[in-house]
Amino acid sequence: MASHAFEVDQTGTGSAEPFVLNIGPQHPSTHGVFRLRVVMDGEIIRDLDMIVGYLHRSMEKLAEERTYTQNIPFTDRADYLAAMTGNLGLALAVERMTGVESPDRAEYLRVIFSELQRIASHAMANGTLVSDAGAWQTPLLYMFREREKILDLFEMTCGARLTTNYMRIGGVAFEPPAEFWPALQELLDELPERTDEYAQLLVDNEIFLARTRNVGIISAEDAINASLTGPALRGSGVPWDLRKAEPYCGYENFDFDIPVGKVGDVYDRFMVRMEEVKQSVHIIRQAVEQIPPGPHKNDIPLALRPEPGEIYSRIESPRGEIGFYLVSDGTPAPYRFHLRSPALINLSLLRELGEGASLPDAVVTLGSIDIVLGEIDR
Amino acid sequence: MNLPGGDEVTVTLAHYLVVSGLVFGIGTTIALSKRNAIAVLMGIELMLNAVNLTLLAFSRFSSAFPAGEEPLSGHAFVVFVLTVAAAEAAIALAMAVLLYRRRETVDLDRVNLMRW
Amino acid sequence: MSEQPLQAPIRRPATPMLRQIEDRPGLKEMALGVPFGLKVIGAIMGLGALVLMAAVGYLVVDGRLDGQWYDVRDLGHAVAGLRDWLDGEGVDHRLTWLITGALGGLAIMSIVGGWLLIGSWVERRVIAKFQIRMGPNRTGLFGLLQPIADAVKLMTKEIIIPRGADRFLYYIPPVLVFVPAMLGWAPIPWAPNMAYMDINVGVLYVVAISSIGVLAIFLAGWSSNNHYSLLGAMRTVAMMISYEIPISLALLSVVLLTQSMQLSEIVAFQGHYHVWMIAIIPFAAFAFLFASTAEINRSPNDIGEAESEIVAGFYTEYSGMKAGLFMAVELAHAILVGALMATFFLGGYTLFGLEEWVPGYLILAAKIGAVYFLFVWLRGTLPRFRLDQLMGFAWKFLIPLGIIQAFIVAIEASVFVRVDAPAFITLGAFAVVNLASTVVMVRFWADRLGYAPAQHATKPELTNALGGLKAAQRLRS
Amino acid sequence: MDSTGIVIGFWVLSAITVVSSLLVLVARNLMHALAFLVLAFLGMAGLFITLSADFVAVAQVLIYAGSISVLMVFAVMLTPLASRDNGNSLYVLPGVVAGLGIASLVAFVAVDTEWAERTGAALAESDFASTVGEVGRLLLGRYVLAFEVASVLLLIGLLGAIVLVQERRRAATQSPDEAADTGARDGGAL
Repeated sequence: MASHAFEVDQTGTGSAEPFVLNIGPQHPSTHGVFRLRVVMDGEIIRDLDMIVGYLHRSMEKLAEERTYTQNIPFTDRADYLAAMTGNLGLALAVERMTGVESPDRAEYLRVIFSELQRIASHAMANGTLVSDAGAWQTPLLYMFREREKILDLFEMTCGARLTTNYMRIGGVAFEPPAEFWPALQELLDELPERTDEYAQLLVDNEIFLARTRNVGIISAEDAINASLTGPALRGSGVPWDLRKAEPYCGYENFDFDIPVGKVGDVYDRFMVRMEEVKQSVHIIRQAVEQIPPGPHKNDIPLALRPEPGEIYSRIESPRGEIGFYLVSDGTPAPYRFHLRSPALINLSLLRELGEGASLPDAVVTLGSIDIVLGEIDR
Repeated sequence: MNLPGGDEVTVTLAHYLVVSGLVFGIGTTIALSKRNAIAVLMGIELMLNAVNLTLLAFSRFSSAFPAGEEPLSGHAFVVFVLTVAAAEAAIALAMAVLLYRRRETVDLDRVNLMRW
Repeated sequence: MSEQPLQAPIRRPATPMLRQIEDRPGLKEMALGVPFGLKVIGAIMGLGALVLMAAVGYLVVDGRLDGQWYDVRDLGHAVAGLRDWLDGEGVDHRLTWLITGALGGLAIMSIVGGWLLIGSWVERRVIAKFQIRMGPNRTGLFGLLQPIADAVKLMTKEIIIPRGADRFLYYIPPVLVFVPAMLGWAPIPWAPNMAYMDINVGVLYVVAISSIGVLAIFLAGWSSNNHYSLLGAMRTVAMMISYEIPISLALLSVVLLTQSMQLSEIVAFQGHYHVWMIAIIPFAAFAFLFASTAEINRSPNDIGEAESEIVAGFYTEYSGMKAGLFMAVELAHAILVGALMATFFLGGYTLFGLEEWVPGYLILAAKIGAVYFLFVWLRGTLPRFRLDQLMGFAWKFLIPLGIIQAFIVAIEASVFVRVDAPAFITLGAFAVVNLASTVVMVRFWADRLGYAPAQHATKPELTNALGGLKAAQRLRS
Repeated sequence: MDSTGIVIGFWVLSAITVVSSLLVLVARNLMHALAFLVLAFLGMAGLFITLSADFVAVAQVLIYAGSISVLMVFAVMLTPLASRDNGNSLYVLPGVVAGLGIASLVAFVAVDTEWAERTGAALAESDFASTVGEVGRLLLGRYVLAFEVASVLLLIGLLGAIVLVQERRRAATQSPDEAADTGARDGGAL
């Protein structure tokens, strides 16, 4: 006879073996190779363990063997959905460490590309969130339409769509080709319309509201205590954005607002991302208008040798504060290379959010936190 | 239906009654000999089914109904039996669940106290 | 502005992918590229079809077609003719009965089987249109051979039986799950004389048959020895037995009004009064449709196999063609529900007198297609409910309101029998009363349950000020 | 009407019913026993059809195969692994004796008695006639009191099942929806 090695503790009396569900490492809604070990009581999660590390590639150790410029491709592969901001974070950190300047045009190009990357990443995050809510990928594919166009722009400029490796210490790698500008203009013209369309389709949808409102609520206090950053923090109502707090690449020259949520639920995080897309479009428009002519890159020595010392430099990635802690011992390679991963720190709150929630709610909450496993495991 | 020999083969009341008796007997055995409360319930349901079969068989075959008596009364009785069976199953299964919750067993041999 | 020339925008597609898309021939080019011979053949076939239609139309007007075996509007006549002919030839009528019965069964099986052959292609193509992509288009013409390729792939896959699975029970469900999907077709009338098994308790039969599917799903989930399967099975079973009640209540309204549990009678009622049940009892129609999507595990109620939560639900552990059967039965169920919806609420094979001209089964097929399209539309549009929301919707909303609706319809039915007024007046009055009562009771009940529709989407606040917790509190107040 | 179909149907269906009832008895796994029980119920519904009781047959499928078995499935799931065997109790021998005795007694009486039976044409008259209307008239006419009592019984059964399985201890931690669900599931299949 078949022996069943499990027991359903539907009664909750605790006498039977716990009903353990292994969500992941291969599961449609873990957004990568991420594993949740969940103890269920019927549909309710009683205990939740997060197990990460399946995608660990020892990036930080490998970085110690390479020069600073050679390390830029690693940042592509860390947050593979926002390679541009990853590149920029490292480039800025090294620039601040060595005092290398980048030309004005490069700064504007950096702003344009990192905002494009933000739009692409938010499209992915919100699309997968709605997919997690069960919308059978339709919103995901609609949002991918815009993401594809942005990736086309990336491909025109630097030849790669995902792992761009575009930002350089002292500038950017390439000047965008001639056809880039009209294509960008076209995209900017249609993006606000499109975001309104999604808002109409999803925000006025009762099922979507029922699934996301008052689900996975993070209070402002909890968000700050757990050092959340990015849309997860702003969804909880805390107006904090490094682009305003510590402006880099000339963000202080642009006029834009910080969207903040009211309740801190999944819906607010979704809406904050939606609104940030609009703000990014606004920023890109200003940047395109103001962009000065000139070189896109300063010449820097092949092997940069920063003075011995350390630096922590941070910028606002689509997922939050991505920070680089570099220690130099005067050699061309960093002595220590550490990446503060916003997704990992945002994820740390999931356990508290998940316990007591039902399984579908936990899945949607995980989707709203927007993790990228490449960045978490590094 | 005719067999090759020429004898006519039909099913009569007796056929149905025998089947009903067999199922009722099996149901009785299950109800009496099983340890598990749910299995006992299965036996009882089988017995009820056998009774239903008897009622329907009489309703169809019997010519003993006096004038004015509807032969389809058997069908109405079966409907009542079905109703009672449904209610009984719900209550009995709820009790089985409760029994497990209180005693951590549905083994009827081990439930020998006359109170909860 | 940049130094780059913006005056003459360059339209050249910049990336290889875009160039490929640009170079693809359009439909117009493809149509122009058809060889001359094919065009001639097509024209001849079109003309022939026109002539044939004219001839059939002449026969219909003439009344010469009524009741003849070659009456294509109602294949029931052909079967009756065959039976008469066989009896005339002196064939044992038991054999005749067997032959005609087998023919009907074959017909139903070929409908379902044929649908399984193209259904997944249709569904994928339609949903691809919703999702602005192409769908399967590489296997054969327009990707039509895709379902066959899928089936071959599934059949050649290794069959994995999980360790600890209950082998005896593990093998039954993929077969058992098809039983209701096939048997459910039996009482559906395709034309006045064209129902395979026009039993007089047809409505009850449909409900009873559908309840067998619950067991198949439960056994599948239980025997796989997998927690996802078990969770999916528990969800599905809980939902299916809950949603059987709204279905029964909705059908009760139909039965009360048409005074028959025979499906052909229900259709005949709608055909006779030239009215669809959905117009008279809209709430029942909605309840039936919604509960059916729950019953057959279709979006937005597909929580039994919610892929973002419990992978594939009750058939997570099935591989190869066994999983294929579970996926296929979804398609079969979808058109079965379409047929039931069409029969009960959309007038079945009738279409306001058009059934005199067009074969009834084609009308029914069109209606099934319409309902099926609605299903695909829902699937392509809506997110999924949560289990507690769905159960709450059934128990707190559909069932109480369904009971009230059935009560109102019962009064109306007794009025309908007793009052000797023209039917269009009484039925029209019923339609108005039911619509009004539906609106009133839905609003009232929603108010009582404390439900308020989200009229305005709350937008995030835009701020320019920075800050931490204090700023957050300031913003919140 | 020819009785061939009925004769064949009777023998096949009664074989299915009796054999699967026996398998319920001997199956060692409770879930297997349940599967066989459903088969026995379905066979019984088939036997009802051969008795031209269409309404009752469909009701049998609906209530027994569709609802009561699902209730049992839930009961099996809600109780622990250890109780999922179909073992025999101390009373197996008395049970077998009683079962055999009842079966043989009924069989003897059934075969031995001269029943006042309708045969031939009188029987064929009622072949596959619709019974729905007549049964309905009986239920709401002659047996209306019993019918009402049965409906009250069902209601009480529903409430009783909910009350029995309701958990008082965890009521505070459970959301109201959830509490309604657990109750609804057990009573709902009626």
